Amino acid sequence: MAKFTSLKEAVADNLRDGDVVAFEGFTHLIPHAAVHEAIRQGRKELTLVRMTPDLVYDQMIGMGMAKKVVFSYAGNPGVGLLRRFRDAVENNWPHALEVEEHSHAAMANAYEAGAAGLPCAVFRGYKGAGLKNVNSNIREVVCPFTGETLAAVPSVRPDVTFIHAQKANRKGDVLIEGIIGVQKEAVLAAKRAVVTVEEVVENFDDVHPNACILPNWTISNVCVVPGGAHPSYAHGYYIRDNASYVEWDAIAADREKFTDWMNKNVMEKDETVFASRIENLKGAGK
Amino acid sequence: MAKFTSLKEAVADNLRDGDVVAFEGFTHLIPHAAVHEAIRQGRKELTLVRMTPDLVYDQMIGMGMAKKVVFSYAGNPGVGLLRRFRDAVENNWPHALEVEEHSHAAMANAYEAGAAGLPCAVFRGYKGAGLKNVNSNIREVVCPFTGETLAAVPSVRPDVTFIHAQKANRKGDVLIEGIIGVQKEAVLAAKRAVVTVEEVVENFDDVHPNACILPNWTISNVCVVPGGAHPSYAHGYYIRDNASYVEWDAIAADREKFTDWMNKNVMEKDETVFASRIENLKGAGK
Amino acid sequence: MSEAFSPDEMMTIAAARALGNSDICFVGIGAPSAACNVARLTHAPDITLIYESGTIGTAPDVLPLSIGDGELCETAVTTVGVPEMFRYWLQGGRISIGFLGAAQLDKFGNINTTVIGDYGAPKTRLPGGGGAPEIASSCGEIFITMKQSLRGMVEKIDFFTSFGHGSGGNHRQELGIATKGPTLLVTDLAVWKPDPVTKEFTVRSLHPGVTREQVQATCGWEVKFADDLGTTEAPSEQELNTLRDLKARTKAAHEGQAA
Amino acid sequence: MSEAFSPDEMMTIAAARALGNSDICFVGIGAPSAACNVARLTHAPDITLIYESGTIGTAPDVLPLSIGDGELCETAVTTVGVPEMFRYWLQGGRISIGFLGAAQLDKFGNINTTVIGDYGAPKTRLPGGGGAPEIASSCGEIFITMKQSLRGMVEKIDFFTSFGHGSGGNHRQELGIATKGPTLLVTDLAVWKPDPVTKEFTVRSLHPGVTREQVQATCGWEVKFADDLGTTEAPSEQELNTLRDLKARTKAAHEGQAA
Repeated sequence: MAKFTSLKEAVADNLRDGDVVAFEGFTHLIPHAAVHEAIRQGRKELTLVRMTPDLVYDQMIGMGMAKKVVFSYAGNPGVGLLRRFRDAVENNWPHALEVEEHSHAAMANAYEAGAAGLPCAVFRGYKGAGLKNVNSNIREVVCPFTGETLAAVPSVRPDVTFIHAQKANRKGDVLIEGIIGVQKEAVLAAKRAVVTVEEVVENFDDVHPNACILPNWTISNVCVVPGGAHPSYAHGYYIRDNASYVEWDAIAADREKFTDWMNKNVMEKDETVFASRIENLKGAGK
Repeated sequence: MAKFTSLKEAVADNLRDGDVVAFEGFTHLIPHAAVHEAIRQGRKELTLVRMTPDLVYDQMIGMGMAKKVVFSYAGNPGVGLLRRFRDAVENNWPHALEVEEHSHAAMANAYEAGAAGLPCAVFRGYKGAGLKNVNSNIREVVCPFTGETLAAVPSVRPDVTFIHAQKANRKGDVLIEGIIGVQKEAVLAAKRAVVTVEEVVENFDDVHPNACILPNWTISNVCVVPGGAHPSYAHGYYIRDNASYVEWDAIAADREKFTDWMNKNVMEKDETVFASRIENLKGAGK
Repeated sequence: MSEAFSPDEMMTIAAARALGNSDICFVGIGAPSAACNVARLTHAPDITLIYESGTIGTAPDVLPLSIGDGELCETAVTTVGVPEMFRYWLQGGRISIGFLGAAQLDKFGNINTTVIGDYGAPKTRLPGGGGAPEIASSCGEIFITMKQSLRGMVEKIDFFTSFGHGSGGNHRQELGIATKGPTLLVTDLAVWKPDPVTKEFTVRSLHPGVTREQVQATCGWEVKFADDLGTTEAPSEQELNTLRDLKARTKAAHEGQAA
Repeated sequence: MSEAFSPDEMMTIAAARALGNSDICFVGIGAPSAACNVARLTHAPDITLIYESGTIGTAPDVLPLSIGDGELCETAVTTVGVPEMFRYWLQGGRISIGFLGAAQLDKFGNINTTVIGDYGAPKTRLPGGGGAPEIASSCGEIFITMKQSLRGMVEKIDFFTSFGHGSGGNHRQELGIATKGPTLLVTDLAVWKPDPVTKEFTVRSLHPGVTREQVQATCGWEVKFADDLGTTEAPSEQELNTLRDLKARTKAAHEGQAA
């Protein structure tokens, strides 16, 4: 049953050194505030699972928190490469990084299978693809009816998943709207789940019956962190801060610049800073 | 791309003797009008797929249209048995009926796999269950990571699926709300799909972004048939006619009574009769 | 204190009492639906009720006739598709208690709702399993409610629609099933629980006024009674009123529709 | 009639022309997104654009920076979860055309966007495949757009991120892939199509003003030219205006946000 707590408390209660952790959100609703709190708490030896590692894992990898990353697209969407991730893979800085690489289809199916309580996901994929040769977690299953060879990957079962959502109600049920990505699956696949939200509303009586809602008994902690997705966005609250994504490229390109930026913008701040970061992005663009 | 046509035309264009056909709707939105039109057009040798055969398949079986039925629960929900189905299985009346019986989980997974373009569905099921011994379409697959034995069933891929939905917009996109069942999967799994709707609206601009919408290019025909789910219901339009479900038990119990009822209420009617059947059920109950 | 009550009412109320506030219940129609909603309206207001039609966290004011009545959706926290229901919520291991009824039941909690007689040429073709085969294996534990009869409680069921404890003992574990299986049987005459070792259903308490002989006379296997056999607590006034009000509201609503 | 235009503009417009009103396109970011939206705003108003973020039937007014910008959801017919996108819509075989870009491309349309150098110890770690491995095998056919360069168009790619025609001929069918694979390559210099038998990309038309030598000088394999080599039709005023207006709106929108 979801408890309402501060983000600091939620991270301390749920994220441990060595955990397999997913911070999910497909472009939309990326839980930046939760990642920054995890960075401040200095967790280590994490296995980071995420379809698109994006800025959040670039930051955690650069801060030396990751033992391994499980992913399907390690780019800065629309901008270019992830330079801290590259530096870790190419130069072992700040230390070596283990890589388990999949396709989007495989990762999406692996989350789905995790939510479904299955040990593996079965799908039609990786035909002729090189990843099969470098990832021993890509295997095969034969359809017992047609004989077709299908791909199989292990399901994703994180120790803990962090997501950002638009709203919780007073009971701690959580509503996700718009581009919903794999968040429902990432929460249901995990042992524990922490959700940061833009706001708490009285009830969801006026919400569509088939909207994406996570009941409170699927969630460990709910934390109210307005702006907690910035520079990603929260549909209906504020738009994507594309300029910050572009700026990240230069920041991450240089180890010293990166460290300075992390100190100034993450280590010396707390979760309350996010509300101010979205001031100029509310209701913009439309 | 969906065409707007009469139901008569849609059935004539899409349902052929010998087809594998699904008329879906899980308690809610059962496409009674489409079934009655299929009965009037006298299709034969059909393989009828449906999780809960319900009154609609009881009627088609009793009328001798079914060669085979693929299902998971052959009851009149909350009332009792399906007496025409029983008569066919127990006494071969009006002729012998082939039966492929699954669990709900298997059928739901089989529709899902059909929509996903897979040859089979893989899930954890049928452990210790007797259906494994009488249905050769229940097989096994071994997880290549854990060694766990999982169940496999062939995906459902109907030649044609019929569903009833609340609304279409002018472009032929279809909106389903409330208890959505397996309708999306049944449509996406099929080669052709016919949707009867309560009404056509200008657009779906005010609909929730994650509502269950089938784009017009997934549908063959859209037919406006107000009341087309009766005695099932259409959430937001009219409630379930529970009394009719109770009455069916007595009608179906007797071959002659059944035949009379079908003549009077189906053969001598057309699709326009459904609008009058829901007159007293609109806005009731709430 | 308590008024007269029927065996049916006792059965529903005894089942309701076994449910807790933090339970996530997969509800079937009939007695299970009444029991779950009585629990919700008495001692377990925060219980989560899930119907296989996809409605999660429902709080119906009247009992649905089918598992997919509109009331279930209108009062639900959310309504999902049926494939998601069976994959994420049932198979995902999120249900603590699944309720099953039975046409035939054996002493190890194995259930038949498929056929009487031979499967290929049945004497009576019953509706079949629906969700039961996977409810029986995926829910944390299984509660069974049924009225006792020699036809229903049999030495050997004609078909294994859903697996209980098989031939008893560790049979479930041997098949790789990790969940507990049937842990409670509530009939119109008694409350039964499986023996911890043999897994055979054993009568733990007789409903008020019921004798051992009555239980045995309506059960097709030789009944085992617990050494510390008790008497089921009679329905309280609150329990009885809650159940009767619910049934009255349900009757009024369903008849209203038929008009 | 037509004004001056850049090679980039020609590339986008030539790709746009290959799209029809009834196509269902799986759109990537960059040139594919521009081409698909130019098609939608000119000759193919009813084209269906799908982004892998789950947005189906989008009609963005400006080009998204990422595949999941809010504009895509706001203008979509519906927005589904990412597992559903990859299972029902891509794997389900409902996409007629998938657009891919490439860091490295070989003459059989095989694509590398994973690493330059050895996978275990790469010289350059690129973003990786994302949706590409299954886009390449599940879409009806694949269109590729890229700027020509010796670094990009190579004899042998370092990693098979996604499979095109493999080593040519019937290699796809031999692997059990039922879809057509790459059927079109539009670069900043030319339009290429695979040879019907060998499946090697062959230049079918040179963009206006481009020579064979320029195409060969920026391509790492020996280029084959069609016997009936043509010239790509120059962009019309409408095409050019549509593209430029779209880019201007996009620039204004994205800079506005940065302020």
